[in-house]
Amino acid sequence: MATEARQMFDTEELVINMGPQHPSTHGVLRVVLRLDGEKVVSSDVIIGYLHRGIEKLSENRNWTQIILLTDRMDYVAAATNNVGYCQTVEKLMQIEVPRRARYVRTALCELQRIASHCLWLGTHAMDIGAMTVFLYAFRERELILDLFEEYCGARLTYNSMRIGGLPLDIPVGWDKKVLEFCSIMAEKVDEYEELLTHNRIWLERTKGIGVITAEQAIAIGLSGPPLRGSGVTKDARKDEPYAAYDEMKFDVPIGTAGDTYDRYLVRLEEFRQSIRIIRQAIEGLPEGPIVGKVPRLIKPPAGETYHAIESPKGEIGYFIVSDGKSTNPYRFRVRPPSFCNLQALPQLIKGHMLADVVALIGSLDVVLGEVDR
Amino acid sequence: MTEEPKEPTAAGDKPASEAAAPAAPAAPTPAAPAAATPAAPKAAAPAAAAKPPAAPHDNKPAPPSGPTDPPPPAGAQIPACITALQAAVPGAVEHVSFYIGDWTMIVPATKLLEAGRFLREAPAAAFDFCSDVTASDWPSRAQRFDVIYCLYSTRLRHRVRLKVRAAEAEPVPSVSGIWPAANWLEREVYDLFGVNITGHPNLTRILMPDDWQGHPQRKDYPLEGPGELLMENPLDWLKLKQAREEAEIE
Amino acid sequence: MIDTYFIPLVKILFVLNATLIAVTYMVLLERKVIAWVQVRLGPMRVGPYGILQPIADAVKLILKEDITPARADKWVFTAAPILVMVPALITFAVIPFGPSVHLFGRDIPLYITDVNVGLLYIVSVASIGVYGIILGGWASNSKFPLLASLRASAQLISYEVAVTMTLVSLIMTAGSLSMVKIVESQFNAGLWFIFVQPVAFVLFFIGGLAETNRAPFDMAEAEQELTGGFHTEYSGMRFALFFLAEYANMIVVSAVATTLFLGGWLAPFPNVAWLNVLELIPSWMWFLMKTFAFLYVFLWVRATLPRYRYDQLMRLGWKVLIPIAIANVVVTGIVKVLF
Amino acid sequence: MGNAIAFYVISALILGFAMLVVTTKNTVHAVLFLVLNFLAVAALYVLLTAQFLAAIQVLVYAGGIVVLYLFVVMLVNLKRPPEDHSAPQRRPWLGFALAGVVLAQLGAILVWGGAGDPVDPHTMQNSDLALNNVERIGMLLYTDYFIPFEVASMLLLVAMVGAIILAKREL
Repeated sequence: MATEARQMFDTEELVINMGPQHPSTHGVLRVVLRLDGEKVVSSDVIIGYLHRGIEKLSENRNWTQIILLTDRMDYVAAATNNVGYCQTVEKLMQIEVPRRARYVRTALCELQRIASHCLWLGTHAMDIGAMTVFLYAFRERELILDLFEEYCGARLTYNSMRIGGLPLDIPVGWDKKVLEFCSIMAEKVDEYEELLTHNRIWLERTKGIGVITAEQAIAIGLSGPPLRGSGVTKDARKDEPYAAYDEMKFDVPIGTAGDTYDRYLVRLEEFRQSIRIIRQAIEGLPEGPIVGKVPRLIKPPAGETYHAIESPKGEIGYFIVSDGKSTNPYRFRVRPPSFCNLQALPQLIKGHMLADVVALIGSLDVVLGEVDR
Repeated sequence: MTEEPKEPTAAGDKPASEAAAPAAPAAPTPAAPAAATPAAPKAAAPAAAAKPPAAPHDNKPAPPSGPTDPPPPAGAQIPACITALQAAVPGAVEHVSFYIGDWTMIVPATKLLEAGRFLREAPAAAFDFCSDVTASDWPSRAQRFDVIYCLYSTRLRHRVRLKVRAAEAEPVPSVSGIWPAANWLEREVYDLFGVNITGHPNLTRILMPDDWQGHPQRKDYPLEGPGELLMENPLDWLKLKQAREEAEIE
Repeated sequence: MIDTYFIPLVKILFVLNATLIAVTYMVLLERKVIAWVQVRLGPMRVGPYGILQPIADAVKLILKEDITPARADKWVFTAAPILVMVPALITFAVIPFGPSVHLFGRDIPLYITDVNVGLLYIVSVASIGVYGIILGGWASNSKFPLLASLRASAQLISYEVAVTMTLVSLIMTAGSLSMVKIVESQFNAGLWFIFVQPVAFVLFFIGGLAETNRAPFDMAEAEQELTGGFHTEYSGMRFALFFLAEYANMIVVSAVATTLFLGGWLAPFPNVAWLNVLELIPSWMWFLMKTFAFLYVFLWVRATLPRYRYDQLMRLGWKVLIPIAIANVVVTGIVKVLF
Repeated sequence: MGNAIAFYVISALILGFAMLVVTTKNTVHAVLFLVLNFLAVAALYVLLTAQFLAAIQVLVYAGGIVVLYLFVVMLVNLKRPPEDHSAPQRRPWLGFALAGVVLAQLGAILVWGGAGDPVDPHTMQNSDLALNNVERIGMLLYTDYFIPFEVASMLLLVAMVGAIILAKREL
């Protein structure tokens, strides 16, 4: 009798379409959720709404025009994309980038990391209900955008690099402003920590949510803070140092439990490490040329290479094939960290509640411009 | 370097340029000799047969016949993982190449799964992180696609690239069993290149709309999109468009 | 004739209009308070320092088109916002704003009526408010609002139980259900009940937050998850009713809390002799100041705390609030028997 | 005089809503009419100066139980369309017969029920019962009717535990 009574109460699965137009999917991401009551039974992620065919487009652009396209992939961390692309081409053409340019590149990458993490913290906390952190995080991000505007004239799509080095030297007094920003940012991070880290409700909404073990994380291809949150020490800045990271002293924060709270702590600690790197980079800024020996018309020799750097979202890799004759790359491929991190979403949200889905999308820190390319 | 049997109609210059490449030292040389005739689009190419052979705008030199896989310089010591793989899985490694610090192995499609499993389990290799799966299209070559697997080891911190050559409809086994990360990446390769990947849990389009015709990232796919020309015949396209409008209305 | 019909009518009109104006200005106050917490200014454009913003909002909402979604249940769809707003307003009937005042040669008590089951009346009217939210979600005939209305009904019922149990212990100390008598018993006791029943106060505050779908418990209209919850499909005047009803409920909960725990219109420590200078401030002003303080805490909590997840909210309600409330009743019983 | 008119109006409302509950096609409308019916009954209690009972009626019936009915109706309503009047399993004659029997019983109580002489509402207004009916009901409940009160609470407890076992899948 009990089983028959059980059928009587079996509620039908509710299929809910979350996105592509939804306040907390950080862009045009569509998640089809099959709910049993509140619990997510299964889900599948549908992307492609923002596919602009950047890879196909760049096969018809010459090498310097592509820097613009890399800005528009992960529009929240454009400088890192630029640095990644230019370094891949420099590796193809075997150009030696002067030390001063490498130092400025390191500083810009870390500034970009702080800006991207500010946006992540603001939207992640807003999704879980704490509206105030959003405004605080964006106040700091504003300072960074001003620094970038002063350096390369734009606030979002910087076009901040050239193959072989920097487009122009840093403006006078820019480094003092960066150091001043670092001191402000240091105490602001403590302010975020005060608001959220020991907040009972925040703990309850993030501890033990979306747990992924180290093996699962590596297998599914997570990278960056989501991977380090599960305890895997993989950071391209340490494993394959590029720009001037080999001369910088910093440590890589590692989580233990692999849940949303650990990913939050890892990123919060990365704020502080980035400030540390920026200080070393700006204080130790060497004099010297800002561009290496670059031929007027860039034509890398025939060959292909894959070069990965550490973007705020994870490992961004460029696989570029040049045929040595034409001024366009023959094949331009980007390994987007958000695309690979998003792949873990169905596995993470299985068995969680609807409210956790929102927290987990924020915890993976996904930017749809990079996912859809 | 085993020579694959060439189709007779292939442009005559193929073996010549192949021979030229390996002889040259690692320093790059212009691969395609000037005499190459513009590669007429192959009959197999999806482009509408009726389309007149669109001669690429004439100043562009003929597309290269294949990726340059320079053999390792004499002095370079082949890394332990590759030698271990050659020993463990005979015939798995067709060609090893080294270029500006990256090791690449060309693996036949039949041996791909075995090689992949070995590279993941072997202590000398321990490639547990499949960072990227992508493809590149060389229309003038018989086995037109190069499916590229970029592997990384989180423990030993070294990288290697596997390459599998596949013709248009030639099956390439899916490695999502070995590295689940490859699931979406392979779906993208199928979606944008049309490589026939077999044994994939859910091989559907990922970036393009589901009812899209053709594979956009092939070299012979026009940059400005399908337009009426590419459809086998424009009537299908019109019917499709009306059907889609009705779907929106009701 | 004048006493039984005319004066209550004037009082009702006065209280109703005062509440509606207070509710619209609550909207502005909330936006300002949250803005100050978030290092920004809030609405500054309409009128000096944004004072006329509520009027602008009201006009905008009146002029906005009022859409009824296709295949929605028209009658229920229109009735839902009314069912939320009316209970919030009629609760003011029993709330005492002050003792009797001598005006135009007649003693006029500063409350509309004093029903001897005043507190029970408030709780039962609050339970009718649940219908508006449930029917609003169901009638809009779309998935997200339906899910929100299911959540809201479960949340309100479980927190209604918690709040009622908390009030039981308070009634035991006050000795009567009538609101005026509760305030008088606080006067006789010489202490506000917040000091006598601190646990009940905290439970009532948390229960009040949950009853009005506010701050950490605003599951029903969690924008991030349910895209606006039960009033997603509403627009124009009907949305305004839902929106204002939420603030009216907030004022009701604050007013009830002030009457029960902060001694209604009494000055702090009423019969301590040397504190009589506080009597200069008229009694109803004390009531308004205390209610405003309570409302400020509502807004303050909303600005800082993140949101609970739905099942954590239910667990808190059933496994934490209700047991503590019952324990509090038992303790109050023992204390009353011994002393 | 006012009370008499009020009484008739309210009873008409109660009967009207009860009829509507049975006849409307849309189940949610039926539940809503049930709520209005309970509110009208509460109004009747107020008329009889039993404010405590009226408040309890609104709180328990209109505010609690019918909300749960609505909860279930909203979930059930999603799946099956309301079955039409000519559904095979309906037995109209059996229904009318039962209704007739109940009507007869009510009539009997009314005629021979030994109803006391009706108390005119005015004296009810300020009688001891009206002023503090909370205390009186409390006294009555916990002295004369204590055992039925305890039995009823046991019954409710058993019903609750049963419901939980049935509905909750993983215990």
